Amino acid sequence: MLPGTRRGQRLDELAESTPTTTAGVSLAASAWRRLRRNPTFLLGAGIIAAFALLALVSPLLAAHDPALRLLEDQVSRADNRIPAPQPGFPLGGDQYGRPLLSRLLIGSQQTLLVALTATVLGLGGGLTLGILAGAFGGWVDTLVMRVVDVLLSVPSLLLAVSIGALFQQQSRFTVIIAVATVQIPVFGRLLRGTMLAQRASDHVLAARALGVRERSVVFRHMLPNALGPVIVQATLMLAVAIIDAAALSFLGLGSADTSTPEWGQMLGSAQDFFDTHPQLAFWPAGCIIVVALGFTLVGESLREALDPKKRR
Amino acid sequence: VQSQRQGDGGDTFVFGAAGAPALFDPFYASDGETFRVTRQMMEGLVGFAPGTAEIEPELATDWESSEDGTRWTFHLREGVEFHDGTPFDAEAVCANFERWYHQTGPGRNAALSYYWIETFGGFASDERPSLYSSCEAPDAGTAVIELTRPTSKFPDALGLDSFSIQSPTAMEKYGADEVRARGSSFEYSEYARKHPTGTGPFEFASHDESNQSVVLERNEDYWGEQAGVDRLVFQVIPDESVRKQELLSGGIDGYDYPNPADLASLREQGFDVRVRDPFNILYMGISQRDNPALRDLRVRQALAHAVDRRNLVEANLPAGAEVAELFYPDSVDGHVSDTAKYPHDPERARELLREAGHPNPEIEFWWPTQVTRPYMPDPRGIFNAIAGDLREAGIRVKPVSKPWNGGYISDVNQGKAQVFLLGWTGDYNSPDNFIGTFFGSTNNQFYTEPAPWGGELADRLEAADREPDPKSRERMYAEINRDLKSEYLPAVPLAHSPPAIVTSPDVEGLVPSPLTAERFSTVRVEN
Amino acid sequence: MLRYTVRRLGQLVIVTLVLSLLLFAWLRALPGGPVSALLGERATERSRAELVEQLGLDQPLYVQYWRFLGRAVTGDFGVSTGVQPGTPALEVFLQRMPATIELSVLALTIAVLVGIPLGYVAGRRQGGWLDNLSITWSLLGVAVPVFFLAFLLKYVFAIELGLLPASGRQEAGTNATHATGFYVLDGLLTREWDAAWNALLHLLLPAAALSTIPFAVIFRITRASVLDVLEEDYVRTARAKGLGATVIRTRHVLRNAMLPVVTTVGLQTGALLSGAVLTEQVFNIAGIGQALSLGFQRQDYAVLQVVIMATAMVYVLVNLVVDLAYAVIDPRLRTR
Amino acid sequence: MALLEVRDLAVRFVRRGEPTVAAVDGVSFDVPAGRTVGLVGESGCGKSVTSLAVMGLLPRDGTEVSGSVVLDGTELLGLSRREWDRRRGSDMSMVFQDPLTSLNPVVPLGIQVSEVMERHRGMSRRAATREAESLLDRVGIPDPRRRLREYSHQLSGGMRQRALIAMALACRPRLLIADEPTTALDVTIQAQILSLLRELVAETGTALVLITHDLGVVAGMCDEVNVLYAGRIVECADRHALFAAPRHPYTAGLLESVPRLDTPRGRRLAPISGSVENNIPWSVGCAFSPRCASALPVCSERSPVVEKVGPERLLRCHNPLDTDVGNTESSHD
Amino acid sequence: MVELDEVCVHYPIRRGVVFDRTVGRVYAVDGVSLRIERGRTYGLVGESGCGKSTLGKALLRLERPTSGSIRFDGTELSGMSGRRLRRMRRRMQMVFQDTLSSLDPRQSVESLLVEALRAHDLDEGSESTGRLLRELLSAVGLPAGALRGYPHEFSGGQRQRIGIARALAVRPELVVADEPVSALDVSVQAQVLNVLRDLQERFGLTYLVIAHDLAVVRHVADRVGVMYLGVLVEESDSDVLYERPMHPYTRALLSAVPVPDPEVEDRRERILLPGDLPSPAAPPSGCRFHTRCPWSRPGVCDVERPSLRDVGGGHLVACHYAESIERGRPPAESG
Ligand SMILES: Nc1ncnc2c1ncn2[C@@H]1O[C@H](COP(=O)(O)OP(=O)(O)OP(=O)(O)O)[C@@H](O)[C@H]1O
Ligand SMILES: Nc1ncnc2c1ncn2[C@@H]1O[C@H](COP(=O)(O)OP(=O)(O)OP(=O)(O)O)[C@@H](O)[C@H]1O
Ligand SMILES: [Mg+2]
Ligand SMILES: [Mg+2]
Repeated sequence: MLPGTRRGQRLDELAESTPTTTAGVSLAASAWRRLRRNPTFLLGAGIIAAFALLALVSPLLAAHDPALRLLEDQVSRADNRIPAPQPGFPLGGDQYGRPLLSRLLIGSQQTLLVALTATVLGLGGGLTLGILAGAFGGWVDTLVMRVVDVLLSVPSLLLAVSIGALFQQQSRFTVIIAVATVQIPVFGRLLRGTMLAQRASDHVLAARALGVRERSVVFRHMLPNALGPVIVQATLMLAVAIIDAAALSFLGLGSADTSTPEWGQMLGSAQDFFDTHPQLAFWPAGCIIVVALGFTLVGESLREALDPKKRR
Repeated sequence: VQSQRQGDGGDTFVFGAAGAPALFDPFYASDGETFRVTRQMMEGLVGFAPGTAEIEPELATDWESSEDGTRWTFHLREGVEFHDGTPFDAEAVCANFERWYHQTGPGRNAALSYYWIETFGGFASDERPSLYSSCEAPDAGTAVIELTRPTSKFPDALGLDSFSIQSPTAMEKYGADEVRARGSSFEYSEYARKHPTGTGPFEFASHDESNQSVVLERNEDYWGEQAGVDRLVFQVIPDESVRKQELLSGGIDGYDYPNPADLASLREQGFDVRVRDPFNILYMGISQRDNPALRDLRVRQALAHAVDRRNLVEANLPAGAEVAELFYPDSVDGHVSDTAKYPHDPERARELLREAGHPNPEIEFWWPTQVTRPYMPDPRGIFNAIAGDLREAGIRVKPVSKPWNGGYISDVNQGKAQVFLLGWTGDYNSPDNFIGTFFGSTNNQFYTEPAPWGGELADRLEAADREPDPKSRERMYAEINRDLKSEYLPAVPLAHSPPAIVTSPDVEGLVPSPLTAERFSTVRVEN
Repeated sequence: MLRYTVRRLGQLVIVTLVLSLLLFAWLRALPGGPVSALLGERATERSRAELVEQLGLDQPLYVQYWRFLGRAVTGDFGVSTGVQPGTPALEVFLQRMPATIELSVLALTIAVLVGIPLGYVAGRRQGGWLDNLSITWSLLGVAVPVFFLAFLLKYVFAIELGLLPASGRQEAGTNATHATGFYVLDGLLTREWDAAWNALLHLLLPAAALSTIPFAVIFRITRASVLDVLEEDYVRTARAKGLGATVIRTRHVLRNAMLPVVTTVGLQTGALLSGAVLTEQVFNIAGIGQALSLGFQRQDYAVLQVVIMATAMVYVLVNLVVDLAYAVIDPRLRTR
Repeated sequence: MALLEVRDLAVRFVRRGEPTVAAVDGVSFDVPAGRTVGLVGESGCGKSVTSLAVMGLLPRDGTEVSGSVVLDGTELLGLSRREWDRRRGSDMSMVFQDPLTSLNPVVPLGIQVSEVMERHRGMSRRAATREAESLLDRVGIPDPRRRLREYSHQLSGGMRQRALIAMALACRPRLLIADEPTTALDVTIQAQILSLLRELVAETGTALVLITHDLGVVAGMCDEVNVLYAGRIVECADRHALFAAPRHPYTAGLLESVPRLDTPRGRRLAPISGSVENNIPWSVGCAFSPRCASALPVCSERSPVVEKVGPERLLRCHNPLDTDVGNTESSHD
Repeated sequence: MVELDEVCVHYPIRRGVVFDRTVGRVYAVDGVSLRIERGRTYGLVGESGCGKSTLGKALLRLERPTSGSIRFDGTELSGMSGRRLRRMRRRMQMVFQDTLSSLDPRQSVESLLVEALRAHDLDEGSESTGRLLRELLSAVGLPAGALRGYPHEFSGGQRQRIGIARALAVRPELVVADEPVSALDVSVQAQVLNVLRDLQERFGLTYLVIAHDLAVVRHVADRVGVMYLGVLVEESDSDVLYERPMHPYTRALLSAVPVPDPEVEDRRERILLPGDLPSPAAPPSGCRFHTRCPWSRPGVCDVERPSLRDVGGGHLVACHYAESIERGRPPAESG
């Protein structure tokens, strides 16, 4: 068994441990009942909501164009001068004299965009693989899962870096693709697990016995019920995506275009100033940590809430 | 074991190197990290005077050339021995020249014998003509080198580290020429990896690849002044900020190429930041290949007017950087100051563009990622600044970025980049080493082939190089420089940035070299 | 058991082959390549063409792959062009592997030594302050980018406080014997105590940074698994038998709760290798992680190929060992 | 005095943010030495909770236990954890429903059996192992020496349940509680296990509390039967009396609902209407009244109390069935 | 109406290095032949894992039989697939054991039922469909308001009624009920059994009822088959079988079922079978039952697999010594 298979099995267990079949709406309802009072969830959800809101309204909040080197005259390579906080620029500027606060604000949008797009792509790819494998089983399943296992047996960051390195031009797009590629096998394997569980479940058998068309068995009965753990995982993956994107930037594989800021990239390019101007790194890093924490909190509490063992 | 930074074992100087030395045979090397190490162990016939790019006697005490500049006689220093005890004499010198000339197989590849090919051209029985003809040893103290034509490079080029004189016995014993192509690269000889043998103030002691460090020890039998420290350690630290942190935390005594952003704070904390005289050039290259608009001189002039070089130097380059008017610094021959100037003038730039019929030309502007260079410490910052300037002049800039080794270099070298950022650090004091390399051929970064002036420029450069008389040669180069700025303008020179070298306050005697060719034998470490 | 092991090893061979093929194709698809890496910025068209021919890079891909395979079976994986130019790639890997192993083992040890007891206690005292505190810690461990944490640790402990060395594996210029390449071990074997101590000090910060992710995972799996096991019927049976607290804790709870943890520890190898890429970069440790990131930056095909393949094999092997260990502690798997 | 006396046992689950569940609500019964007492009732009526309360195995957090449980003159509720541990496994022991999950999967069977004896009888590992072997032999496990080294997954369901019984009997307890010991097993295996229990009880004189939802099992095993409904005992009688003439409508309804092998087939069953969801709280009235065919208005207004009706019979009902009603019903046709 | 002939369902056990190979089989159903008459109820009993459910699914072609033929009303089902099979499905339906998991938790009762109609184009305008649904619900004894509810909002008995309504929505002729009441409380069990019986009378349904509870099967079935390890060991009309069981396994089974009557219990003779059910992946040779049979004869029972033979009046037994056992005499040495 490959470690990929092992990792895969863990995902399978995860898939099994959340039997939406017997739970379904009631599970969702009771989960929601417990979530509403769970401080962990509330904190996480609060963070995410604030972050999402910020991302939405940031163009209004940002006082300056983040690409403009408004404070360029205060920048000096020779004296290692970087604009300090000043009226109109509460956090000062970055190493090119661009307004730090505006960059952080607009950065929230871009960060969310990268994480979300990557996760959606990963989810999409994973869904496709998972549906193929889970819905048809048999050799399709075997084939798809072997590919997934090989992908899972390469350490994730390595895979992301490898994919990122494939592109001639580094852009936000390549970061998204690299991060998404890492997620595809995870989602694929997970969804396959839940789909297979659904396939064996009585209500799917019942639909089939009724003579419902195979297509609608898969899409109306199996898929909706199989999505629960996948959605939980997706929440956690958003955190991972944000951090992975930052790691790629750190390794020099981030987007080369810095005119539209993104936190991971801001953190990556602040490396050189860590000793002398730590604020350049602290602000984006702090944002990343808080938001990643938010997604992790929500994901973990969702997972816990959906765990049937915790259900009374 | 002795953890012997200080104390009874004597003094050790630990230097943070940015990269692992590829090998210790300088002939096959072309990178600074390798030369930095071999330079401490080996010497050439001529050397560079500390702190300058001027040559001075080294293993040869003096030399003269024939009238036509093809026959060079070197009088060798007496009583010098290689580290293995082999005596240094004319035989040894000729053995080295013959070894270089008679390279076979992979040894002829530019990936290995870069400087030979650059300086001397071809090898024995090669279709490429070679500058080298023969070497004779009329007596032990005299070596005579015969060239096929005169060249401006001689004898300065012999100061290049690649042409260090190495022990013929050791080279033979450890098979110095046994390089093999293996897979996608070369495997070096045992000599190059473990037994480099020269005449310099330090001897090779060990190379610990797992700890990424090279240790040299003082050559107690050195002919000149003994080295100031017992041991010289090169610790490889690829990451620039890690080098700085190591210096701050006392792990190393000095390092090269500090981030310009750190200079001020390093100085404040009491470290010795030594800024070298600039011996490099950053230019904005222009390719004649793909974009027809760029074939128009007025468009190129507009580019030159558009860039605010003053501001670029101040905001993006380290202290001591200067705006460049020519393609090489003023310490090099043939420098003139009365060339066409292109002051920052967006208005004029727009006017020129209009005149040329390209009021808003679209131009691909290439810049590299994953790299810093002494002449280009922050490519992104430089790109951003220039791109802004160009946009201001109405040029539609289409940015293209590639990793330095991931396509940038290869594409630029094939002339694919319309406008690009690149530069050059000089090897020795000769205009040919700069503009000869840039424009001496028509099929290169600038792809001057289709330009009516491309061939002419190349021919003029070759003629100047061949001119044996220094006076008229200097005149020829001055002319070329003037025309380069006014008529050809194949690129826009931007700036000369002085690379700095930092040491802890305990380090004394380090003389920074414009060629970044410091000798550490003068260094002393205070405890 | 033996058959199982043999079968798994058979799989390993197949995986390695498939991976080598994929890698070969993928590396050749990367922009740049060894030619640029070897010739640098001063390349000319002519030297480029010569080099391509000399290295056989003009041959069709399958010919190149076939040649590569032929050499690979003799242990020749080509020569590094960027990481440690001129050194055979396999040698580069072997030289650097001990550093990464040392680092990962220490990190994993920290994670296990802290994660398991903490997870156990937190699970037994679910909802207590220790539980909440350690959950918070583990969540933060996941949310903080490893390299940022590494920076912070280095900045605080090495640069500001000067307590620990900032980078490297051993003080530069230390004159220590390196027999195995594991510096701490070397120091112990040769009785060069100060060298071992020095190497260990160098490891502390990077290992601490690297351990956060495995710690978080191990802690949470332990905790969840203890919670699960506590609710198991057989624990109730044990209590119904009136057994003492110690027996219940060790024999009935802990032994079962450890099962999922063991698998997790194997899977953490992957996370450790991922993390090592970042940590080694920050702390300048000449290990596999650094070789990888340098390899990517400098387009070092040969090294990338060996390192990625070997990494995957190590990953597979570690998990094989873990699975075998698992079978030893879980009798349900033993009979398979 | 009976060996075990349970008086007014009540168990409430109190969880923050969730309604309090009164799982067991004033249950009282006696178990004399050497006798078998059954607790029957449908799923969720509080059988297991009762038995766990008697064994002191309910989770400490979130449960409130009140009433009294007296074993051989000692009040058990309120004992320290230590003393509980000393009694459990030696004076009183328990067999659980699911033999697969009730055995530790990673500890060899031998150790799981012998550890009880090591603990309570102070035997050495060796002596305990020898004793374990003979115990396994006695509960009918073939080749016990080999089985001692095996793990639960290597045994079949019946074998596992035998092993659990062996553990429970290892220290010759005076009280054995069996919570649905055969529900997870097939009929043929169930027969094996029940006959084993019957034999052991006869041999050792252990008092047995048998918990089940299967009226048939009770009929064959118990001396006295307690019928639970929604956490309270609604009827308690000698088994002959109970099955011959159930007085509580619920008991009668249960008997009428099950198809039986010994009655003519094809007869329409007479089920109890509704399900437990229709219950009302005992505090208001009779929890069963909404489903009861013979409910009176008073049933949903006042909670019935336990009354002693006739010899050996306790009943909690406002409107019990006549003695012969049950008889006529079942001897109809 | 339904005829099974030598139906086998074998599940492959797969394992492999890269791609899985079949390394063994689970003989879940291994050569079962039976007939179900129209309008009657066939009961299938047996212990856990003996292949009852598998047989039921195979009959509905929810499981592909490994071999053998399945004829429904003269149409061969075993090779059928795709559209034709879907069409056939309208005529035969299934009721499941687990009332919660067999209903899609995300669908309301209404959409569950409508989906059944849609699948066979029986959905004719909202009005007639609405009427149809209300009729269905009242037939199974649920209020019309139940349409808007979701499965988890109902009790177990009500959910089972929903399951039955769904099966009946397409007006099937045959209903396979797999353990329809075993998950229910006894008090509710009776309600559902009554509903099943009423519906049979009303719609003239044919039932295959699968259960492990012999009393339940006896109550509902006209004809009963007893399965052991994938094969039928005895089949007969219900009355006959329970009166006069001939196969040793059936006898043991019957003697093991507890009866809620102390008088009966005290008097009963019990046949205790030794040992456990063997694994269907490695069934015993010869007579499947010989490992546990108190009357087994070495040399015969462990070698020769007894076929199902008629011992008179449509009473089929697969035992070499059925008659002598019935007469209470152990089989003679020679057989
Ligand atoms: N730990 C608990 N927390 C909250 N409620 C509980 C807990 N344990 C049991 N209950 C509730 O107490 C009631 C009685 O449960 P109990 O397990 O005693 O039923 P039972 O009669 O054993 O049923 P079954 O036949 O299903 O085993 C049920 O309604 C159940 O939901
Ligand atoms: N999909 C499957 N793959 C492999 N084996 C299976 C599969 N389904 C059932 N089996 C096996 O086939 C045998 C018969 O299973 P089946 O479900 O038909 O038994 P059953 O008589 O219905 O038992 P139960 O009373 O427990 O429902 C069992 O041993 C089971 O483990
Ligand atoms: Mg219970
Ligand atoms: Mg079944």
